[in-house]
Amino acid sequence: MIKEIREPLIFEISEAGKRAAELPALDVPKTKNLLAGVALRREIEGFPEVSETEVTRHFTRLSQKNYCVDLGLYPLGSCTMKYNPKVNERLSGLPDFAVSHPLASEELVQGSLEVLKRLETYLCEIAGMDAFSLHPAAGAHGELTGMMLIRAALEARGDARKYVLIPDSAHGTNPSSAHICGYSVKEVKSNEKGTIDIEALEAVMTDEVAALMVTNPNTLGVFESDICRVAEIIHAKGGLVYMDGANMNALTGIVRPGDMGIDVLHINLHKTFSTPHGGGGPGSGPVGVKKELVPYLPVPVIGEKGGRFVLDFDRPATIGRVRSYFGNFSVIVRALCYILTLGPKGVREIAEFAVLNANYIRKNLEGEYHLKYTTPSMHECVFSDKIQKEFGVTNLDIAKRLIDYGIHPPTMSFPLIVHGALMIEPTETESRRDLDLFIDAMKAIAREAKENPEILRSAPHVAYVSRLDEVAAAKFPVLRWEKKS
Amino acid sequence: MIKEIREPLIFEISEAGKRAAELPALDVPKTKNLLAGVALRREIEGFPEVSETEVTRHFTRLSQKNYCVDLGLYPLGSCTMKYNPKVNERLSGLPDFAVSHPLASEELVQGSLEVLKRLETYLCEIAGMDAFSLHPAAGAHGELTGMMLIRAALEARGDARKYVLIPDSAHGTNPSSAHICGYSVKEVKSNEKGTIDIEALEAVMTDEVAALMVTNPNTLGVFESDICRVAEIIHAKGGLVYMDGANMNALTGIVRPGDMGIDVLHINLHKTFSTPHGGGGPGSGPVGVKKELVPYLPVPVIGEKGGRFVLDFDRPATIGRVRSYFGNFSVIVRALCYILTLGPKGVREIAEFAVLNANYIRKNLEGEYHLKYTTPSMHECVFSDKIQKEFGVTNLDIAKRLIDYGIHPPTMSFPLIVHGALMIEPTETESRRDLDLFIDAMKAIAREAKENPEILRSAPHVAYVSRLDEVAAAKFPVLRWEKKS
Amino acid sequence: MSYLSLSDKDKKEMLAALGVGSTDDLFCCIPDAVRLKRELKLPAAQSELELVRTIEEIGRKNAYSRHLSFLGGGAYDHFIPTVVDYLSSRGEFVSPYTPYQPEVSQGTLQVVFEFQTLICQLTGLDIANASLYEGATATAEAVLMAQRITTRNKVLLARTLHPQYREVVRTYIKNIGLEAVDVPYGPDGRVDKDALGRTLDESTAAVVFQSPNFFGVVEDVQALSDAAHGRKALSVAIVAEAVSLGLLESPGRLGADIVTGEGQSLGVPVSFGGPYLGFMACKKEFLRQMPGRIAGQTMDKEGRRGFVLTLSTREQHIRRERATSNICTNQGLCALRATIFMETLGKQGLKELAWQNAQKAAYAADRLGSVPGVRKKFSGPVFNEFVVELAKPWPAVDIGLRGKGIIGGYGLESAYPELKSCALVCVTEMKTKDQIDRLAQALQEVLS
Amino acid sequence: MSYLSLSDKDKKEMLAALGVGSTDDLFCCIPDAVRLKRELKLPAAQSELELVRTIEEIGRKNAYSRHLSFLGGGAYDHFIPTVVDYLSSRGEFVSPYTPYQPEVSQGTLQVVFEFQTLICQLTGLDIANASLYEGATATAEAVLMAQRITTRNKVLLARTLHPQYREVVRTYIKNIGLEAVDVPYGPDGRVDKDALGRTLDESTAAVVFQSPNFFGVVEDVQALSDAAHGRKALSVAIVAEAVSLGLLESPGRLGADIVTGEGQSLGVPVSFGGPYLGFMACKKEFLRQMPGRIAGQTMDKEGRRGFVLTLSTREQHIRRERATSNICTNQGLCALRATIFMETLGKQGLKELAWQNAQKAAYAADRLGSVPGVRKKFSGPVFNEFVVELAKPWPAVDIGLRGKGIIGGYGLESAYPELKSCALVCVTEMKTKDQIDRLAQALQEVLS
Ligand SMILES: Cc1ncc(COP(=O)(O)O)c(C=O)c1O
Ligand SMILES: Cc1ncc(COP(=O)(O)O)c(C=O)c1O
Repeated sequence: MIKEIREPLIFEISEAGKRAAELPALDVPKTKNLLAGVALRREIEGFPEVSETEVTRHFTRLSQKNYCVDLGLYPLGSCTMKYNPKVNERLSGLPDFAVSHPLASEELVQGSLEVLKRLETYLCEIAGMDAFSLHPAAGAHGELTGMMLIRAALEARGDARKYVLIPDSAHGTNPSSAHICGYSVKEVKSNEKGTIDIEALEAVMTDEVAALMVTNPNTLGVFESDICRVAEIIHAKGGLVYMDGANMNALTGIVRPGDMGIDVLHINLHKTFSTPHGGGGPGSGPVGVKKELVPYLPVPVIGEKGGRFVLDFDRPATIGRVRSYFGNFSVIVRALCYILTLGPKGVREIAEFAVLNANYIRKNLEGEYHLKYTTPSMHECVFSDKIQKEFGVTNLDIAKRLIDYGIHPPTMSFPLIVHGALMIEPTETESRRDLDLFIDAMKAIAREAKENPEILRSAPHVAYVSRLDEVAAAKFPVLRWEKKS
Repeated sequence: MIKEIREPLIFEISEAGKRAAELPALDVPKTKNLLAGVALRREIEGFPEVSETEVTRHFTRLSQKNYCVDLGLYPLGSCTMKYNPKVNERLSGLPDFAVSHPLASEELVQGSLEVLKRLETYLCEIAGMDAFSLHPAAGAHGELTGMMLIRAALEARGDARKYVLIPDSAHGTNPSSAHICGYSVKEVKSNEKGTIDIEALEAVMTDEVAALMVTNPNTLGVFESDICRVAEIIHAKGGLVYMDGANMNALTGIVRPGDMGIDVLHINLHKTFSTPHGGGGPGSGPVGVKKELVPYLPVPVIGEKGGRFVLDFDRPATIGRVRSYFGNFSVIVRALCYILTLGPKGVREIAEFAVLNANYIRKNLEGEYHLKYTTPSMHECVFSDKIQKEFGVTNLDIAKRLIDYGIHPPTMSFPLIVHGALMIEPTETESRRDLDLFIDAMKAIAREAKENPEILRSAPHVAYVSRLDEVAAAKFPVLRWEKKS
Repeated sequence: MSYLSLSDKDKKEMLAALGVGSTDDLFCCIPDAVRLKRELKLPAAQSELELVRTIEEIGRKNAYSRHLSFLGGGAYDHFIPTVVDYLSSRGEFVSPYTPYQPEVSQGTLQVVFEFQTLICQLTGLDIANASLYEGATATAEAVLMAQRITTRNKVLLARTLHPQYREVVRTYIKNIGLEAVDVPYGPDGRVDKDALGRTLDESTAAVVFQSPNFFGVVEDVQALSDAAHGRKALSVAIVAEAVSLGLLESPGRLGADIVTGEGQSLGVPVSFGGPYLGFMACKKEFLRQMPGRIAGQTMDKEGRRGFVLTLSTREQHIRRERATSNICTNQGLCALRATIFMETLGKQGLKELAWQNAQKAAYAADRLGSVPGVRKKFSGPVFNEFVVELAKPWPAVDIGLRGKGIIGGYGLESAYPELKSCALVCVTEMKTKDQIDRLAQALQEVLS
Repeated sequence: MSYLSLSDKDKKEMLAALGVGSTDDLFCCIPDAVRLKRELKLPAAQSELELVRTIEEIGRKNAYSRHLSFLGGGAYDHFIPTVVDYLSSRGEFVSPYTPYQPEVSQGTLQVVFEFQTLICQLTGLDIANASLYEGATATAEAVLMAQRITTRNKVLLARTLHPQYREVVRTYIKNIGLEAVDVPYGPDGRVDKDALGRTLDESTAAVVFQSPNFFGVVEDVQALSDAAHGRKALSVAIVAEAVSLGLLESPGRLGADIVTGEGQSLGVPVSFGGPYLGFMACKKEFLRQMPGRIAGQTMDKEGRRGFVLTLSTREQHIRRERATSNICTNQGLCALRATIFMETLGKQGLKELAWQNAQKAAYAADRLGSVPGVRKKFSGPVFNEFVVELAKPWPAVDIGLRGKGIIGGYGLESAYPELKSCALVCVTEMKTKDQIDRLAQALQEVLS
C-alpha cells in the first residue's frame, strides 16, 4: 500500500497572489489612460500563480517522467535518435547569436549569415547538390518547399503537370506535402525486395507525372539499388526526382544523392546532423537542389558580395517566402558544430557505424522476429510481429513490454506495407553494451510471448502510468484543463 | 518478473580505446626527451575509457537516483534545505568571475573583491557584528577559525585558558573544532526546557574557561531565551561567547546575535543564504566578530583604499591563513545575489515563514509523535519515536517509510539528548501543499506503526535499493572498485 | 572528435559476427558506379576546444550585439527568467522525440496539455494545438483551415499584417486555387473598414488581420470580426506579439474564430529568427479541421490520469494526402519554454509585463515625438511598437544612429513603399528610460 | 523578489491554525530587549533582471578577464568539457545534501565511490576519501593525521611547498604542540636533500613536500620518501596540479604514504580561488586515521549492490572531540565535477592533457629563455610552470606587460624574498603557440 505522488497540473496547485518572477519597477513616467478606447482584459482567467520553488519542482518531476536519448537506446525507426552533443547546445545559445535580430541590416549580423552560408556549403558537398536552402523548419516543410520548387520548374518549362508518384512504403508527409502543392498522388507498388518495382514504375510514369518522391534508403531501411534506373525513367518522361532524405544517416560520405539522379531533396538536421528532437521539435529540413531549380529557391538567398554576406531578394523566379526570416537558426548552429567536429572521416563514420549497428541487431534478432524483406539492411531494419501474432501478441504489446526492460520501443506506425511493423534504428552513437541490452530484451520478450503472453498484453508494468486508453481520448476529447465549477 | 537496469560503475563499462574528449593537436614544436630523468607512468591503471554518450547517460541515470530539493520537501533538521534560486547558479559562474585568478594583483580583480566586501558588509548588518571573514569553507571550518580567534584574543589578554563549555545538545563539530584549537571540552547539561541550565552553567564557568559555544536557536529548535544572562555569566569570568549560527534561518531580521552578547559566530551560507548543498558541499562558513577580535582575523582581509579594494596582509596579530586564497568565492556570489534579491523585508521574511512553517508542522503532528520538549519551536521541531517504540518501530523505520511516501526523512543523528530523534526543518520556501503532503505522510506512518509495523521495518519499498546493510559496509570495507583478477 | 561508442574490439567482433571484413562490405547494395570514391571536402575535424574558439569567433562578427537596438517587427527582446533556460535544457526534455509512446512520455505530454490550456486562456478560445512552426506558416495554416471550413476560395489579408506573413500565405496558396486580396489601412494605422466592407463578399473564406498589427497599432478586433461574420466569413486574428495578450482583451472574446500567430515573445530568444513557436487556437466546432498535434487527457488501466496524442486521424501519418496539414515535427521545445515562461510569470506577472511594455512604448512615443523632425505616423493606439516619420530619409538617419551605437528601428519603405522615411520603433520592458532618452538625444543630433 | 511559496490565504489560515495573530507572535520567546526594532539596512530588493544587471556590472570590473594571463601557482586554467558543466548543474546533483539516507542518495554515493577509485588510481594508493576543503587545509589535515599515526611532534615542510599551504599548516598546528620546520631548496629548485637529512630525526612525524612543487619543478619523490622512511617518518606528497598525475609516476608507487592536495585542475573553474577540491589518499593501514567522509560498497536486503557513507566512527558526529577531523560539509559538487572530468577525458585523454601541458611549458621555457634579460632560474625538470629571473625588477616588468594586455606570471619576491625579480610562469594546454610567442615578444620589448 504505497501512496505514489502523482504530478498535478500546474493549475491545480495555483494559489491567488503567488508569483515566481518579478520585474523592475517601471522607470518611466506613467501614462494615464494608456491605450484609451482599446478593450483591455481584467485578468487572464485561469492563468496559474505559483512560486519558483513550485515551477522548478513541477518541471523537474515532469522531466523525470520522460524516456530520452540521454537515458538510453531510443531505436525509433526513421527518426535517427542519435546522441546530441552537449557542446552544441551551449554554442547554439551564445549571446552573440541569441540576441541577433532577423530584421537587422546585413552588416550587423555577418556572423549569423556566415553560419548559414557555411552549413549550406557543407550540405552541398555532403549531398552532392548545387545549392541548399535552410529555410524549412522541419522535414515535412522541406518536402513542401521542394515540391513547390519542382512545380515552379515545370511551370517554367510550360506545364506543372498533375501527378506525383509515391511508393507505398513512403512516410505520410510525402503524399500530404504533394497534395498541398496541388498534386494528386499515385502510389507505386514495391516489389518483393521492398524496393520500387521498375515495371510498375514504367507503367505509371507518363508525361502527366511531375515527379517521383522517393526515400532512399527507403522506410524499410533498404537501399533502392535501381535508383539510377528509376531516375532515368522519370527524367526520360520529363519528370523530376525528389528524395526524402530522412534516412541520410545511412549514406553520409558513402554516396551522394546528387550523384544518383536526384534533382531535389530535403535533409533532417534533427536526424542526420544530431540536433536534438526536443520532444517534438524544433527541427530543420534544409532543401538541396540541382542547378535547374536554383532560380526558384525561397527568398532570401544568402549571397556573397565582396567578401561580405548579403541577403539576396532579387530572385524574379523565386517561389517566394516559405517562412518568416531565415530558418531555425539555433538548430542550424548545432548542425554546423556537428560537421565541424566530425570532419570528413567522422561524417563518413556516421553511415558506416549506423549501418553496422543496425545489421548487428538484425543479425541477432533474425529468427526470433519475422523479417518480411530479407534484402540487406542499411541503417535500420523492419521486423514484424508475425511470429508473435500466433500467441495473440501484437507489435504494440511487444513495444509496451520493452518499456518494462527500460528501453524505448521501435517505430510501429509505418511502413504500412509491413503489418505489425517493428522498425528499429539504433544509430551510430550507441555502445555495444546498449545494443546488447536491447537485443537481450527483445529475445526475452520473444520468449515471454510464447510462455507468458499475458505479461506482454498487460505491459507496461513499471511505468508512471500503465497502458493508456487512446480510444477514449479520441472519443471524448479533453484537450485542456478547466476550472471545476 | 521485471529486469531492472542497474547502473554499473563506469569502470565496468570501460573499453580500451574509447574516449569522450579530444584535444587540439599540439601546436608547438615537440620537445624530445621531455622531463628527462623523471619517473613517468606508463598509464593510469584502471582509469576508465568511455564515449560522451556513455558519460552523459551514466550521470543522467545516477542523478535520477537522488532525492533533492528540486523534487520536493527536504525537512533535514539543522540543514536548512531551502530552495536554491536558479539565477544565482547562473550568475555565480559568469565568465568574468569564473576566470578571475586568486594570484592576480588587486587592480585586476576589483569586481571579485567588491563581491567579497559587499557580502561582508551585509552579513555584519544582519548578524550585528563588527567584521566578517569569508575565508572558512564551511560551518565547521568557521567554528575552527572562530575558536582560533578567541584563543588569540585570550592569549593577548595573557591566558589562552583550558576549557570550552558546550551544551549537551550541540552538534558534533563544536567539540571537535574546540579540540583542534587545543581546548578540552566541558559539557553543559540542558534543563527540562531544553535550554542551558543557568545554575549548571554558573557551576562550571571558571576563569579556566575560554569560551562557551552556544547554538541559538539550539539544535532542539528552541531559542535560548536566557542568552543575555548566559553571556553575562561567561563575560563576568573573562570568557567569550561563540555562537554556532547554523540556525540563523530563525533569526534574520528579527534579532541579531551581536545584540545579545555574542562575541564570535559563524553563519552557513549553504543554509541561511540559500546556496546549494551540492550533495555535501561546497559550503561557506563566514565568521563574524566583535571589535576586540578584529585584529586576529585571518589574512588577507579585504580593505578599501581610495575607493579601490585592497588585500590587507599587514595584520601583525592575525591568526594567519586558514585556507588558500579567499574563500569559496562562487558560493559567496550566490549568497550575495540572494541578499540583493530579498532586500530588508525579504530577509526578515526568511525567519518569519521558516518559523511559521515549522510550527505548522509541529502543531499538526503533536500527539501523533512524542515531543520531549514542549518549549516553543522556532525554525524546526524535534519529535521522537517514543510513542512508536511501543510497537517496535524506531525513528529509522519511520524515516525509511517516509521514502515510500516520496519525501526525504528528517535528521536523526542528533541532538543526542533526544533519543530516537526526528528533527524536522521545513524552511520558508515550502508551499502549503508540500507541508501538508509531509504531514499526511507522517500521520499515515503513525497509523501504520500501530496497525502494520512490519511495513515500516521493511521500508523503503519503492527506492532503487531497499534498506542497505551499513554494518557490513563498516565491518568489511570496500572503498574502491578493483579490477577482477 | 567522433561521437561513436564502439571500441576497436567491438567493431572487429561485430563485423565478424556479420561475416564481413569491413564496413565497406555493408554497402554492397549501393551501385559501385555512384559510390563516392573520395573523401568529402569538409574542414578537418575539430576538438571541442577548437570548435568553441571557431564558433565564438564567428559570433563576434555579429556587430549587432554591441548596439542598443529598438528592433521588433515580429521578433521581440523580452526578459527570460533563468528557470526557463535551466529547466528547458534538461536532457529529459531536450533529447526525446514526439511522444509516440505515452507511457514513457508523460512529462512531454503533460507539458503540451498545459501549453494548450494556457494558449486557450490567453486567446479566449476553446481549443489549441501543440504548436506550429512559427507565425507566418501558422497564418498560412489558418488560411488553409478557413478554406476547408468555409469551402470558399478568397481570403482578405490586412496590409497591416506582417509583410513576411502575407508573403508566406501567398506562397502556400498559389497552387491550390485560393486567392488573397490585400485590405488597405487608414490614417490611424488600422484596417480601413470601408475598404474591407467593399472587398468582403460571399466568396470570402476569412478576414485575416494582426493585432497589435505590424505598425504596433491595436486593431478593432470586434469590428473586424463582426464585418467578417456579416458575410459568414471567418475572423482570423493573428498575434505576432504574444505578450500583448497579457493586457489586451482576448481576440476570442472579441469574436475571432481562429487566433494564431507567433509565441516567440514567451521565453524564446530572438536568435536571428528561429526556432520560434507558432500557436493556434480556435472554436470547438473547428476541431476536426485543426492542423498539428493535439494532446488529450485519458486514463490508464488503473484509472489514473494520463495524457496522449489524440485525434490523429486529422494527421498525415493516418490521413496521408487528405490530412489537415503535412506538419509532423513541430516546435516542442519552444512550446516547453513558453509553458515554463507563462507559468513562471503567472497571472500577475504576464499582465504587468504587458503593461510595462505599453507604458515604456507610450513614453518613448512621446519622447521621440517631441524631437524636431520626428512625428508619430499613425493616430491609432499602440502596444509596444510605433511608427515614426522622419524629416530625413531613413537610410541616412539609420546610418547616423548606428554611428552612435544605436539601431533605432526598422525602415518600412521596402515593405511599404508609401511609407517613405518611416521606421518602426519597438520598446519592450528591456529598455530603460536612459536608453530611450539616449535614442531621443541621438535622433535629435542626427536630424538637426 | 521573495522565494516564499505561501499565498496570503495560506499564511492567514496557518497563523489561525496556530492561534496567533501574526508571525511576530511566533517570536515571543525572544526577549523584547534584544529584538531588532528597525528594518535591516540592506539595499532594496531587486528583481531578477536588476540583479543580473547589477552582478554583470560588478563582474565587468574584473579587468583580469580582458588580459592574456600566465598565472598558475595552485590555480590552473584548464579546458573543461561542456558535459562537465551540463551534468554537474543538474538539480539532482546540486540540491541534495550529504547522502545521510543512502536509499535516496545512490546517485551521489556512487559518484563518491567512483571518485575515490579514480583518486586511488591517480595517486597509486589504496584508499581515498570523499574530499576535503582545498589543497592547503588538506595538507594541514595530512599533517595532523601524521601526528596521530606517528605520535611525533615535528613536521618538515619543504620550502618548495606552496607558501599559502605552509601558512595554513602553521595556523592549524600552532595550538596543539606541533612544530613545523622549513626545509630549503637547492639550485635545481628541488628540496635540498642534505639539508633534509640534517633536519630529519626521531621526532619527525612527516616530511611534507609538493611535486610538481611551487616552482613547477618535479621533486624526486622516491628519494624524499626513502629519506623519510629512513627515520620512520611518513612521506606526505602534496599535489597542487592534479593534471600532472596523468604523466608523472604516481607518488604512491614512489613511496609516499599519504598523497593529498588540490583537485581544482580536474574540471573546476579557477573562480578566484574557490570552491576547490581537497583530495586525500593513503595506505590501507592508515584508514582509521583518515579525516573526512568515505563511501563504501554494501548490499541491500535483496542482495543488490548499493553504496553508503561508512566508517563514520572516525567522524565528529559520532566521536565528537576525539574525531579525526571536524570536517562535516565538504566539497561534494566539486568532487562530482572532477569525477565527470576524469571519466570524460579518460585514460588517454588525461595522459595527453598532461603531456601537452609539459610540451607547451617546455616550448615556453625555451622561447622565453632565448629572450635577452630572461633566464630560467632553476635547473630541475618542470611540468607546466617554471621560474624566470629577469634583468629588470619584476614589478616594472609586470606593469610593462600589463600595458600590452598580458599578465606574464606571479612575482615570487613576496613569498621568497631571496628570489628578487623572479616570476612563476604557467603554461597550460589553453595557451596557443601564438600566445606564448606574444609573451616572449612582449618581454623582449619590456626588457630592452
Ligand atoms: C521518412 C520520413 N520522411 C519525412 C519525415 C518528416 O520529417 P519532420 O518530422 O521533420 O517533418 C519523417 C519524420 O519522422 C520521416 O521519418
Ligand atoms: C548545528 C550545526 N553546527 C555546525 C554544522 C557544521 O556545518 P558544516 O557542515 O557546514 O561544516 C552543522 C551542519 O549540519 C550543524 O547542523
